[in-house]
Amino acid sequence: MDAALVWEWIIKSLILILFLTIGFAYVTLYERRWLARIQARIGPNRVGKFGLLQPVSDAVKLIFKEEFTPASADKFIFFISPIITVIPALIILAVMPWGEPIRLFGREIELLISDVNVGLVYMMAVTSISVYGITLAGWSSNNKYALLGGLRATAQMISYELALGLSFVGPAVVAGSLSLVDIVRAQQSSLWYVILQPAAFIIFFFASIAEINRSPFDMPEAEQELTAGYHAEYSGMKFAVFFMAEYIKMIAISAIGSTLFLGGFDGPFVGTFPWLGPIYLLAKIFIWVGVLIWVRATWPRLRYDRLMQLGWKILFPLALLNVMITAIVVVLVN
Amino acid sequence: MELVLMTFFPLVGVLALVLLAPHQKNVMRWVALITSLITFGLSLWVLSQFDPTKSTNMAVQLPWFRLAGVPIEFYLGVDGLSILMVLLTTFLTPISILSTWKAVEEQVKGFMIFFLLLEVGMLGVFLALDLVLFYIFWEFTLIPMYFLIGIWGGKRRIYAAVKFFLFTMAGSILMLLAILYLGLQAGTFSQPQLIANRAIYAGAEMLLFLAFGIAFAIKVPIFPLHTWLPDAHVEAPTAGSMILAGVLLKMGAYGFLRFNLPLFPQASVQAAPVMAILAIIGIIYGGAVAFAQKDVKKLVAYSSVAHLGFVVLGIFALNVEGVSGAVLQMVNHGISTGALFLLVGMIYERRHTRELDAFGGLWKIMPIYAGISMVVTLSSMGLPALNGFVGEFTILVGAFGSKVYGSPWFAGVATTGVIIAAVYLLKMYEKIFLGPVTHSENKSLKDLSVREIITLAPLVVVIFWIGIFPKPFFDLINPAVEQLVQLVQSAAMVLH
Amino acid sequence: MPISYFLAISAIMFVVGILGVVLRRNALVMFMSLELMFNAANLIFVTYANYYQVLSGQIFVFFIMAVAAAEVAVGLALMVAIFRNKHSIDIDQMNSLKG
Amino acid sequence: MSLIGILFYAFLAIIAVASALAMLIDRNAIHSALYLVLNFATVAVLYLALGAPFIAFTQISVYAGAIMVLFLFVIALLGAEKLSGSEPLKTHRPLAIVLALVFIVEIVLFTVFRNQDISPMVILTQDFASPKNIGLTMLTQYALPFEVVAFILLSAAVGAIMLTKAERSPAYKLSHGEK
Amino acid sequence: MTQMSDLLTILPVFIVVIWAVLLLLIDLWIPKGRKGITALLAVLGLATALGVDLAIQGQTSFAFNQMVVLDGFSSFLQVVILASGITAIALAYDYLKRMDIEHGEYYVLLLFSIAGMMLMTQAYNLLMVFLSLELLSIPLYVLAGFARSRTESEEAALKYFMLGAFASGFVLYGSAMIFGSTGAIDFPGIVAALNNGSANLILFVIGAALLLVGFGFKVAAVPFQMWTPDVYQGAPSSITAFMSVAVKAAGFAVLLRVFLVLFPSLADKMTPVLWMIAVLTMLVGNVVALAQNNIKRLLAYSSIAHAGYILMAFVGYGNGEVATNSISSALFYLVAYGLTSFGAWALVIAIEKEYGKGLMLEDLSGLGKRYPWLGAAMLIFMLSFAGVPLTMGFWGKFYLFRTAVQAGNVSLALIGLLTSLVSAFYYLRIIVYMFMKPGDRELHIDKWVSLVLVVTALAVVALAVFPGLIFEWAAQAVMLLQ
Repeated sequence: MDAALVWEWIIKSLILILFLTIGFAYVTLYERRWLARIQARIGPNRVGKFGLLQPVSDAVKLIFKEEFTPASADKFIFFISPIITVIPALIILAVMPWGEPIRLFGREIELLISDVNVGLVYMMAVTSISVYGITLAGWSSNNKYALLGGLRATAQMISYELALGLSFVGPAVVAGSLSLVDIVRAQQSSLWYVILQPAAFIIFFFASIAEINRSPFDMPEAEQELTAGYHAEYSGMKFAVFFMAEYIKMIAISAIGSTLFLGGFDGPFVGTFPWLGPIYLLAKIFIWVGVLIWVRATWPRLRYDRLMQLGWKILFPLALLNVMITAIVVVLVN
Repeated sequence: MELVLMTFFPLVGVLALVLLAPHQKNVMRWVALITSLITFGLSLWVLSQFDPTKSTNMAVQLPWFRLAGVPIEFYLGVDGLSILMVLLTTFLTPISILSTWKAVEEQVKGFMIFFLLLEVGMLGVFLALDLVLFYIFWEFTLIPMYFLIGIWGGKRRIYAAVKFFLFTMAGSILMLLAILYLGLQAGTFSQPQLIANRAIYAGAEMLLFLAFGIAFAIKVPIFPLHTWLPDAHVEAPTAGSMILAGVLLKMGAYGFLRFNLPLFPQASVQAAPVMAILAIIGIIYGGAVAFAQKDVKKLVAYSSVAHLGFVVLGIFALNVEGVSGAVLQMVNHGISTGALFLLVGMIYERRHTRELDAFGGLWKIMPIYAGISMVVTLSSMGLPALNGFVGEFTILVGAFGSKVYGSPWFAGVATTGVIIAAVYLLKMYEKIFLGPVTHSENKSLKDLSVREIITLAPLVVVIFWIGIFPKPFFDLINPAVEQLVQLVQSAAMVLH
Repeated sequence: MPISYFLAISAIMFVVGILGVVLRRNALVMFMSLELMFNAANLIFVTYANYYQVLSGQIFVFFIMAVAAAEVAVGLALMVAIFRNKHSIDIDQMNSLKG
Repeated sequence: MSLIGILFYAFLAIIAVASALAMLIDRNAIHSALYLVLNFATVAVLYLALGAPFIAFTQISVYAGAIMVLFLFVIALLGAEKLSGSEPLKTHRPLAIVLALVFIVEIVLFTVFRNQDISPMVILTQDFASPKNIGLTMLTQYALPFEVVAFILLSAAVGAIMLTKAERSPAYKLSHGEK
Repeated sequence: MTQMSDLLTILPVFIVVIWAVLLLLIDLWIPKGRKGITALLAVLGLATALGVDLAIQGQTSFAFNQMVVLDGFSSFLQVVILASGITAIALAYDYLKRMDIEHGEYYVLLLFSIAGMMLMTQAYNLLMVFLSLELLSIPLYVLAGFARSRTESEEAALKYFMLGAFASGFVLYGSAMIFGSTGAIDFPGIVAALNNGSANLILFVIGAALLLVGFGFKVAAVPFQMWTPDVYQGAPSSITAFMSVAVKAAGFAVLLRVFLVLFPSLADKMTPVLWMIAVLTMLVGNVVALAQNNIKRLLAYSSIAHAGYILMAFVGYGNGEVATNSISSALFYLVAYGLTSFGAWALVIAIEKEYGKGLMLEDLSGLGKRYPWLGAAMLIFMLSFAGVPLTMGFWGKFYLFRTAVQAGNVSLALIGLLTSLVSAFYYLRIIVYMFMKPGDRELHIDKWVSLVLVVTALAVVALAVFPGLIFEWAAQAVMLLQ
């Protein structure tokens, strides 16, 4: 195997992970500032310019906090649960293209880690295993609130995974490929799929929020009912890791959504100036995350049975219908 | 078509019985009686058209269906071997039904239905010339008899019924296997055709002989396969015992004649001495055990074992005297033993016991009963001028001159059986009828009613008829027997 | 790697699955062992799909997965239902059926 | 094959076998489930090596992501992980183990040593098991099985709902006029 | 591409599945307590399929790229299966109401299961074999546990599920081995690979053995029978009746086809194994049945024993001359057994008081006297089971034993005959209780159950008088086997 290629992979992976971890830190700031703005407050602005060092101070605080493990917890699983939670979030973006290939150091470098022809299936697989961390965290804490939170999360994520997966199918069918690179290219040559696949877009939007347990679908950690749900017993760095996972997932779904429906790195002049690609994508992610925060600020939490009804009785049939119609239209057009 | 009509006519009665309401008990009895009488009439009609010189009379051969290319036929026919059996069946059935007039009060409908079904089965067994058809009728007789014993029988009726069923079925298992083998080898199940194609399965003759033989031996029964018989006889209701002894046991002996001898002549010749020894053991053993019995019915039952030993001895003498004597003795035994069971049943109805010790001196109280009993007992003993003598004498003559036995000792030893029979039967007669009246309950017993006399009368008539003038019977039997014996002997000669 | 490498792994998995069904008494673990058996079969299919370079093996696996999911749905539903009645899913305690 | 490659495959084999055995032995049902997930993941890697990426990711998605999560869910829901504290070793069990060992040895012998299939696995083109190829095959040649699977899933769904649907309380039935 | 002719090949199956889906929807509008309508509609669907099946008798075709085949064999068995389905619904009609487990889904699931069985008779590809096996099994797991509030029912379902899935595992591994040895999963491909010698025979034999084990579970052959009594006892009787006939029919269908199409070359290896299995199955089923006092368990063991008899037909499958007779005797026996079995189970349903209660042998006491027609029917069924003449059961055994003798397995036929003698004993026990022991139980026999009793009893006798009809049909079915 080509050693340079291996090095290239390692460097790209490191960059992606660094991006996601730093991005996580600043998304928290972004969220707090944005929420404050919506709620007519100011938000954190004391640590550093515009509060830019606030995440650092949060991190320092969490690192130095005492970690507490419940006596009757399943120690090992309690320990690895946060890790299991964060890893899928970190690796899911491995198949996502950031831009056109660029030339650097005399090499053609693709702006993604791997272009597998089953990219979307890979994403589905990674999404589906992300539920483990939460379930196990809830179970291993040996705390009934945690357990209930974990179970709720499991049920919710499994339920919405169906709609989420089916919402992937629409763009894939239109593009005729499961590779994200191909999907972006297909959007370049036609319209963005937010226009061609509006139903899939909407389904993806809601299902993805539910999938990452964010408000208004944050049942698993509903403070009022479950005193923080599955991470009730977690503190210190372990808690921080859960937290990190949640925010990285926000970035990840924004990135996936942007790629599938908003043309990915596509944008004006991207053909002429390839370096515009990543910038466009970052901008889209930034906006998408902003919308997610906005949704959190404005919509109240759903009741649990309503949440299930929405998933099973509205989104799931709708997604099926969308797939069917899309398939028929594609066959007719071709 | 006469045969078909006769065989299945009782079904008309069954149908009529089914439609009757449960409380019309007397109507049921009459329906059953009339049906069986008409069947008897039909059998006489068959007799009138019967020509003893033909090997099969009035044959009905209809294609039924083909199984994997081999035809299974609805093939009925009557010859000298079977005509008497048919007549015996149709003759005994109305008598049996008449005997139940008072004895069966519960579930009369079921009883009569099973009885008529039994008649169909028995007639079918004697007439069938297709092996599969024969097997079907053979097995079919089990079911009504099973119920007759099991529902209307004595205290241990369930045990006896199940034992009867399983013993007979166990025997027929090997027969079925042999039938399957024959059908496969020869491509036909018809008995005459199989005889013609004997060469095909000649190699397996002995095994096939055994397979058929065990089934028939159980039914006859030949010692040591007789253990079901006392149980079944004792527990069965009177009519059941009568038919069992009178007809069902003959099915075994008839099976030997119809299938074992003509189909497997060489094996028959080879097995004859063994069969004769078993038969003689049966004669002596049956007699000895009968002597030891305290229960009259058991005594009669064991006497059957002895009597049928004579029949088997006659069959395997493989000469004309022996075989025709055996056929006649089958009829004799049917009539005499049937009558004996009937008599036992009549006394049982009155006293509800069959212990020998419970009786004594009945001669004075029930003269008619005692008189008829005397005739029947003597006939069973084989007194000259009564039917038993003719049969047993012919058999002994046959056995004496039999080439296959090769020794007069067989006949000699068997003759002691006649003496033993005289001993236990006379002992029985003495204990019941002679001497003083020892039990006060017996003093008030009533003599036979008119119905009972009518029931017994035909039997007594036949006892005398055969005893005094057996020629018409031998005329019916002999041509067929001669044919059979010739066939066996020639085959045996060829193969020797 | 030689094909037999995969076959050996698959065979061991299959046998461990059988053992799980035979030895364990917890119905859920037995069920998991069944899944292991299914997976062992899948591995053979994929291995030989590679060996013969025919796609049918992989297709078969795909269908097996769908069926496995259906079986799991029914099986787990059964276990939940039985747990409601008995508060146990120990196979050895399922003894209300006796002759 | 390079040393690294052999080590890599040996590593996978050890994990696959060890996790299967651990699943069998561990008394805690949750742990068993997790070992099984590990096993499935390992098998998925083997699929990747065998040129079946689509199957590999479906494996993760269906087995790890759906089936095993349901298992975890049910175990946690029922609290069934430690129900059978001691599983007594009955007389037939040692026998079963012995038989199984014999079977393993047999199969391993057959497959590894006596088998002519010691040919190496083929490196397939990406096109061979591409989603497009699989999809085309599945919906043309295997259209009927595809439909049958649909009915299997439907009946399973109906059945699962039937089995777990809560029986309505008598009071509810009364107030809703149900008998 | 799919064409009309493809559809025609699986038209009966198609009708049943589509009808099942429609019925699932229609059932939503049928008020609770009147689910009898669903039952009638289900029968309507099955009857339509049956009509189509009878109409296409004698046709042969392949469809869906040789996934499925239509031949005399499959249409014969489909008729058996559909008739079983209709009978099962007739038996369930009143029973479900009485046991308070009446839901429309019962009939829907039954239809799905029937569709699976029908497909199984047509499968011509290992994939189809596996899928149809699952389509038939999964609804049955649920149906076995349909009486949800009953621990017995749930336990039965769980046991059935466990063993069923275990069996599927074997089938699957076997299929994988066969794929491994030949590189094909379609029957023609496998046969071609075997014929041109490219197949790995060791793997193939292992695969064949595993398949045999898997299907052995399904048809409850010894030593894979342990689930049967528990499941038969615990499941709702209406489902047990269905399982005892239709599952066996489907299981033997696929076993026969797989053996005859794929494994003729393994005959010398398979025959001793099959011989052993058949003997064990007959022995264990009949001997253990002797000790049973619960009718459902007794019939369960008896069904095991009858599986043994049918397996007897397999023993000579490798012998070309005998093969056709083996199949048609197995088919005939299935019909005979099916009719008899349904009759017997109808009686069980009639006497079942509460769920699983009143099913001991003592509970039969006096029934023959009190209900003579019922008694007569039961007598016919028991005699037919025991193989006494003038019942279908006799001809079934007659033909089977004939086949065994023809194949040179006289010992096997002898064991079969001896075990049927043993079986006569416990069948007679039932008769003894019904007719020869006192008792006065009230039964409530609803009209559908009595209809089933009458029809099956008449058929068992009438077809015994004219067995040529079924013999010829079975023989014809085999002639058209692909």
